[in-house]
Amino acid sequence: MEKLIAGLLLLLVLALPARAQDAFTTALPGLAGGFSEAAAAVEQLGASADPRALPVLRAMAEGRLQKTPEGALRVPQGDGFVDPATGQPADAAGAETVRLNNRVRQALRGALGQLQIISPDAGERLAAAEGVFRSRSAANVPLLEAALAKETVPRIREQMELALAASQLVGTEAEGKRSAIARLGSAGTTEARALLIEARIANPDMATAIDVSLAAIEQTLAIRRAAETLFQGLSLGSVLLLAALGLAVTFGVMGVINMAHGEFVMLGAYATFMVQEACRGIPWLAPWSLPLAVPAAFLLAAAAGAILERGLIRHLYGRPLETLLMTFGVGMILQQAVRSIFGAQNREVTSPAWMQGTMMLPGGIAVTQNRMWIIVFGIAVLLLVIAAIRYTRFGLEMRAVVQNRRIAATMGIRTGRVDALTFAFGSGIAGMAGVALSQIDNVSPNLGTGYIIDSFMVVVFGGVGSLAGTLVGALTLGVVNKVLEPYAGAVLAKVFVLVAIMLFIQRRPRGLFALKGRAAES
Amino acid sequence: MSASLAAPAPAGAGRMTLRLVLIGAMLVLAMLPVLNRLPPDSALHVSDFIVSITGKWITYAILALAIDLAWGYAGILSLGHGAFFALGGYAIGMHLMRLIGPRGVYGHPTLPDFMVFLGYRELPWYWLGFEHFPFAILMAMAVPGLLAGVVGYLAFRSRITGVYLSIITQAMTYALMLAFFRNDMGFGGNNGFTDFKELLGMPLNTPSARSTLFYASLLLLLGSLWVCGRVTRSKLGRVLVAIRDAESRTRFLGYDVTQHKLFVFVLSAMIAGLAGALYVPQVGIINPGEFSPGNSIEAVIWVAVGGRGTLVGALLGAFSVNALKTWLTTVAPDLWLFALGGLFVAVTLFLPRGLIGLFQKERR
Amino acid sequence: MSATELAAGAPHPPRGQAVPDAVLYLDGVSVVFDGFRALNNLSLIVEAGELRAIIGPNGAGKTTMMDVITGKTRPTAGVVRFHDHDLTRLDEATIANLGIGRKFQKPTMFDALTVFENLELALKAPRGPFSCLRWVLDRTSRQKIESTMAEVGLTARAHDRAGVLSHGQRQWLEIGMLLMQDPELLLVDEPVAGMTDQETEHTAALLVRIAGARSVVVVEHDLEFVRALGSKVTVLCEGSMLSEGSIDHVQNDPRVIEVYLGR
Amino acid sequence: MISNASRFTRRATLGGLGAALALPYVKPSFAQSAPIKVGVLHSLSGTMAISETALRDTVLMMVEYANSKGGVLGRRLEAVVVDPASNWPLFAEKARELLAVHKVDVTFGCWTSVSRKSVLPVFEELNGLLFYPVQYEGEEESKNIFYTGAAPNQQAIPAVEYLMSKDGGEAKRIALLGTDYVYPRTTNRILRGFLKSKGIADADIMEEYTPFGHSDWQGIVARVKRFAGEGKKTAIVSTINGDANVPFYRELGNQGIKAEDIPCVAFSVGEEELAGIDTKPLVGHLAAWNYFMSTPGKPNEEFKALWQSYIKNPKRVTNDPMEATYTGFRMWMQAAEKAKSTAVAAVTPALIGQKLMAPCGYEEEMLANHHLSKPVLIGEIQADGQITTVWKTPDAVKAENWSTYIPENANRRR
Repeated sequence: MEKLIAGLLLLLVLALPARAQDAFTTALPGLAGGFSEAAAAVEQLGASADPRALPVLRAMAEGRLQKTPEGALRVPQGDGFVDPATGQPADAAGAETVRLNNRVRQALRGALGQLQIISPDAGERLAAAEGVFRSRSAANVPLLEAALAKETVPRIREQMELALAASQLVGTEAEGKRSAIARLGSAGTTEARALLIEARIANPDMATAIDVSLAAIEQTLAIRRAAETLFQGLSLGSVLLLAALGLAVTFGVMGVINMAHGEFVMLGAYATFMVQEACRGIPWLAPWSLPLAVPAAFLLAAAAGAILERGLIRHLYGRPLETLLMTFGVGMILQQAVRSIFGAQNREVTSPAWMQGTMMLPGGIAVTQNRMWIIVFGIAVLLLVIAAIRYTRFGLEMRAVVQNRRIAATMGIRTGRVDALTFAFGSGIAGMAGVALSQIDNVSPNLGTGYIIDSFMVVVFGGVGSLAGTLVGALTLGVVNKVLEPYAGAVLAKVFVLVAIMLFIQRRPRGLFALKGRAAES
Repeated sequence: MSASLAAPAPAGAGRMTLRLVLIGAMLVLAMLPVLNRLPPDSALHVSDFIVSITGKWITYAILALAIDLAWGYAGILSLGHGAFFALGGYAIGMHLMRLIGPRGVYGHPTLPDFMVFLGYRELPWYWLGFEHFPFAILMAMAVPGLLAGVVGYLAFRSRITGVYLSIITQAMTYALMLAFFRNDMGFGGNNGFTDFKELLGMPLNTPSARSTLFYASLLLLLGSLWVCGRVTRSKLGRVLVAIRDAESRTRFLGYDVTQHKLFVFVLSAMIAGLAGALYVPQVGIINPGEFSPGNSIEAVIWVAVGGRGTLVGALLGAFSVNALKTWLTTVAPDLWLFALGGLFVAVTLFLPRGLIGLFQKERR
Repeated sequence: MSATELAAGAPHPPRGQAVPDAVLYLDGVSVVFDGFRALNNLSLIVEAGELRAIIGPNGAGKTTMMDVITGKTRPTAGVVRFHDHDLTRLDEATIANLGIGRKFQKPTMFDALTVFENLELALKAPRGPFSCLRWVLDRTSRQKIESTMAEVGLTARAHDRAGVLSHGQRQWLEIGMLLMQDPELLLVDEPVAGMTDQETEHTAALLVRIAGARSVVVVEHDLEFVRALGSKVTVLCEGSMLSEGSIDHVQNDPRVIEVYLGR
Repeated sequence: MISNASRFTRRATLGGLGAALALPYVKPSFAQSAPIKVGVLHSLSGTMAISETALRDTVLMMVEYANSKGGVLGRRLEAVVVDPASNWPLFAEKARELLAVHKVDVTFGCWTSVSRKSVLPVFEELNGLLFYPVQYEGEEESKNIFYTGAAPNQQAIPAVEYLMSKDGGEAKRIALLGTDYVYPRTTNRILRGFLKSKGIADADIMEEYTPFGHSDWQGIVARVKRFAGEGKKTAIVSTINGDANVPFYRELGNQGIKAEDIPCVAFSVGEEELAGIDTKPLVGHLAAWNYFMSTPGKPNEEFKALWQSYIKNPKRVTNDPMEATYTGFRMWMQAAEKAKSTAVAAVTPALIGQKLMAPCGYEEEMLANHHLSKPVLIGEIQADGQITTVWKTPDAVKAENWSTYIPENANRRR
C-alpha cells in the first residue's frame, strides 16, 4: 500500500517537475521546526489535499520521519531514505527522529483524516472519519460531503455522518447546524454530548433543539452506564472468583487455611512473566505466550502446593489455626524468595493484541478486552474445577476422602496422595488466577497480599465447601462494590461490603450456600 | 474445632523456677533506665536506644499477653488484636495532638495541623474531650472494649468459632485500616499522628520522659500479668479452658458461653488498647499501618513462638521475636524475612507448645 | 399398624396442655435433616421422680431426642416443655440451668482440667463470668465435691487430669459431674458402655437411688441393665414411639420383637 | 564494605529474652580512625520495597564511588544498611539505631512522607543528618533534613501551566486523581488554588482519591471519560502513588483514552514505574519531574554509566529519586570537604550554597531552606518506556516548601 502510494508519488513528481511555490512545498519544511510550527505545517498539509503529503505525515505519525542536522526531512523507504521535497533518494547521515507532542499528534490525526477519507482501504477511512470528527473544523464539510456521497459501508457512513455533523455544528450555516444537532442527538455518545454542550453556549438561539438532543443522549448514556457498571462489577467479581476458587478447594474442601494462597497467585503471575520471556526469542510463539502460561502457572503453583502439603501442612491436619500461622510464615518466605530472584521491581507482562483496547457490545456498551477475557477465563476455570471434581477419578477419590477418610482408606484410596493432589490442585488454580491478574495488576512480590482477605471473604460469604457459593459470592461482592463505588468512593464501598459480610455471617454463619444437616454439624 | 493442645500446668517445682526467672527478668528490666543514667563509659551503661526499644517491646509483650488470654485460655484466635492496639494508640495520639496546641506549624490554637490543612473549621465532635488525659486513657480502653463487645457479641452469639472467627476479626482490622487510611475520616489519613510535643506536662523525646514511659509500661505489664493471672487462676480461668477444649459441653453444664467469651474478649481488647496507648508516645507515631492484618498475625505468632496457654510464654515470645527482628533487620536486611518466616514454620511444626515447652520438657 | 398410628394412638392429653405431674412433656415432635426424619411425631411424658429407660435400634432417634430436649437441635415441629418452660426457645445453657443435666454417649469432659476441677465446674453455683471470677471454694462445696468423688470412686485421682483417665473412669466422672449439677431431670446416654459387670450394677443402683428425688431418663442398649433399673421402658423406632410399658411388656410386644429384639 | 556487624548486633545472637537482656551490657565504641558511616534507611521488604530498593543500591553505589575517589577527608566510607520494612514505627526505631548505636555521620533514606515524618523527631532529638530524595508536598522544614526532591512549585504548578498552554492542549477542565495520602491531598489543594487564580471554576475540577495499591480503576477511568464528555478540553493530573500506577495506566490504555484527547500528567511516574507496563497505548501521556533518564548531557551520561556498571545490568533504568540521591550525596561530599569535618553542626552550614552540575543538565544549588533549586521537565511517555522532554523551564526553579497557594501558610509559625 505504502509502496504503491510512494510509487504514484514518484510518478507525480517526475511528471510535474518543480512546481515551485505550491502549498506542499511551502508547508513541508515547517515539519522540522518547533512544535507549534510543526503543528501549523501539519494542518496546512492536511488542508492541501496533496497526495504527496500522505506518506510524509504518516511517517511522522508513526515516529519514522527523520530530520538531518541541517533540518532537511527524510522519509525511510525500503533500506534507504527519500527526501520528501524532491521525492529522490537521499542520504540521512546523523538524522534523528522528528519529535512529537500532543498538539502535533492532534493536528496529525486531523490532517491524516482529511487525506485518508477517500482512501481505498475501509479501515483507513473509518479512522479518518474519526480523526475528522475530533478535529471539528467547519472547513471539512465539503470534503465529508464528497466522501459520504461515495461511501457504502454502513459503519463508516455513520462515523462520517457524525464527523459531518460535528463539522457543521461549528460552521455558520444554520440549516446545517440544525440537522447536525438532530444527528448528534441520535448518536448517544459522550463525545456527541461534549460537542452539543459546547454548541449550546455558542448558539443560545438553538438551545431548545440542543436540549432535546442532549436529553436523548442522556437517556442512552444512563442505560449504557448501568450496563457498564454491571460489567465492571462482573469483571471485579470474576477476579475475585479466580482468586477465591483455589481457596474454595483448599479451605472449603480440605479445611486448610492457607495464608500463602496469595503467594501462589503471585507465583502464577511470575510464571506468566517467565513464559513470556522464554517466548520472546521465538517470534511466531510470542503472541501465544499468555495461553501457554496458563498450564505453566498451574504446574508451578501446583508443584509448590504439593511440596507445601507434603512437607509441612500434612503434619498439622486437625489444627487449622496452627496451619494458618505456619502458612503465613511460608508466605513471607515465598515473597522474599521472589524478591531475591526477580528483584523488588514490577515485571512487565505485556498483553497480547487481542486483549488490548475496547470492544463494543451491542447497544454501544464499551467493555475493555482484557476484562472481558478475564470473565471468560474465570468461568472456564470454574467449569474446569467442577468437571475435575465431578467427572474424574481424582475428583471421586477426593470427595470420598472428604466424606470419610477412614472408609476411603479401607477401600484402597491412598488418602495421603489424594490430600497432596487436592492441595496441589487448589494451589494450581491460584496459579492460573495469577495469569489473569498479571493482565490487570502489578507483577510484583506483593501481588498476592491484596487478594487474600477478599478471597477469604468470598469463600466464607458464599458458603464453605460450595463452588456455587463461591461463584455467587464473588459476583455479588463484585457488583455490589461497583454499584456502591460512585456514591461512597472506592474505599468506603469496600468497607461497607466488608461490614455487610460480617453482619451477614452473624445471620448465616455458614454462608449463602450452606451445607445443612448432620454433616455440617461435625 | 482444633484439637486441644492443652498446656499442662508446669509441675510445682517448675512453676516455682519459672516464677523466679520471671521476677528476675522483671528486675533486670526495671534496672535498665537506672543503668542508662550511668556515665557512658561505664561497663554497665545502657544506651538510650536500648531503653527506648525495650520500652516498645514491653508494650508488645502486653499485647501478646492480651492475645494469649483470649487464645491460649479461651481458644479465641483473634486476628484483629492489632486493631485494638491501634485504637488505643489512636486515643492517646489524639490526646497528644491536642496537647500540641498552638505549637503546630500553622499555629492554630485548637486544630491539629492536618485539620487546618484539610480545611476543617472546627474540631469534629469525636475529638472533643481528648484534651483531658484521663478521658483519653478511658477511651483507649473503652473504644477497643466496645468494638470487641459488639464484634464479639455478634460472633459468639452466632457461635462463630475457630477459623471463621479468625477470618472475621481479620476482616474487621482490614476494614478499619481502609477506613483510617481515608483522610476524610478526620484521623490524619496515611500520615496519622506524629511530631508529638509533650505528655502530662513532660516533654517527650527526653531521656527522663523515656524512662517514665518505660516504667509506666513495665507497671502496666505487671498489672496486666496480675489481672491475667487473677483471671486464669480463678474458676473463670477453668471455665475458659473448658470452653476452649469443649465448648458445647460447657454449655450443657449451664455456662453461658457467649458471656464468658465476651468477658475475656473485651478484657483482652482493653488490655491491648492500653498497651497501644503506651506504645504510641514511645515510638512517636500512630498511623493506619498499625491496623494491617499482617501486624495482628505477627502478634499472634509471638504468642505461638513463646508458648500459648502460659502467660510467661507470651512474654517470652514477644521479647524474643522482636529482639530477633531488630537484630536481623540490621544484620541481614535482605534475608531476615526468610529467617523469621522459617522460625514461624519451625515453631508451629516442631514446638507446638512454643519455646516455653522446651523448658517444661527439660524439667520433667 | 404403622409406627405413626401407634404413636398417635398412645394415650396423651391434647396438645400444648400441661400435664399436672409432668416434668418433661414432648408432643408431636419432628426433626427433619435434609429430608431425613430423625424424629417423627414423637410424644413422651416423664413424671416427677420417674425413672424411664429408652431403648431402640441405632438410628431410632434416641440421641436426637436428647438433643431436642437440651436445646442442641431445634425441632421442625412439636411441643417440648419442661414444667412451664418452652424448651424450643431456650439455649443449651439456660436449659441446663433450669435443671436438666445430660450425660453424653461418648463421655465428654475437660481433659486439660483435673477430676476435682471438672466436678467444681459442674457444681451448682452462679454461672456468670463475674461470679466465676469471684468464686471461692468454701467448705460445703469442697465437701460436696469430695463426697461425690467418693461416690464415683475417683477420690484417689482427684488431681489427675481428666485426659488420662480410663474409659470407665471417664464414665464415672461424667456421672459425678451430673450429680454435681443437682438437676431435676437427668438425661443419661448409655452410661454403662465400657463398664465391668460390677460397675454396671453399681451404676444401676445409683440411678435408682437418684430417681426418688428427680426424674431420670436413661438411654441404653444393655437390656440386662435396663432390667436392673426396673423402670418403665419406652421403645423408639425410626423416630417414633413403638411401644411403652414394663420391660417384660415390651419384650413380649410382637412389633418390638420384629423391628428390634427379633433381629 | 557494608558493615552490619557492630558489637551490639553480634552479641545479640543469643536470641530470645536472653538477647533482650544481654543488650544493655554492650555499648558501641569506635576508634578515631574509623571509617565514615553512611546510614541507608530504605525499605527492602513490604510495599515500599518496589521503589526503595533502587535507592538503597544508589547509595551503595555512591559509597563505592566515593571510596574509589579516595573517600571523604581521606577517610573510607562505610554503609550501614537497615530494613525498616515499610513499617513506619520501625522507621523511627531504625533511625534511632543508626544514630545512637551505629553513630552514622549522615543518613540517606525514606520515600513516603509518613516515613519521613516518623523519623523527623528522632533526627532532631539526636541531631542527625538526613537526605530525603523524593518529591513531596512541602509544608515542612527541619534543620536536620535536606530535601533533594522537588517541592510542589517545582513540579505540579509548571505541569498544569503546561497543560493549559497551547502546546499542552489548552486544558480547561482538570481531573485530579490521587492516592489518598498527604502528598496528593496537598498537591491538589495547591493546584486548586492555582487553578482558581487562573479562572477555572470548581465545577471544572474533579477530585478523586483511591487507597494505596488500588487495582480496579474501571469505574474511575469511566467517570473521567464522562467528566471529559461534558464539553471543554480535559486533562488528568495524577498523583497516584507507585504500585497503583500500573493498573491505572493499563485501564487508561484499554479504555482508549488517548493523550491527544485527554492527556494525563503524572508526578510520581518515572522510568522505573513504567518498566512494568507496555507503554505503546500510553504514548503522549506526560510526566512532570526534574530528571528523566533520556536527559542529554555529560553529567547524565556519567551518572547512567556509573549506575549500570554498578548494578551490572546495562538495561537498568535510572529515575528522578535516584538522581536526587546522587545529587544529595555529591553535595554532602563537597560540603564535608569544605567543612573539613563530617560533624552535623559543621556540614549543615557548609551544605547551604553548594552547587552541582546535576544529571538533569542544570546546575542545582542547595538553598537556605534546605531544598534544591531544580529545573522542571515535562516529558512524554514513549513507546519504549522512556520519557522524552517536550518542555522545560529555562532555569532551575527555586523550591518553595511553603506554598503561597495555601492560605494557612500565612499564619505559619516561624
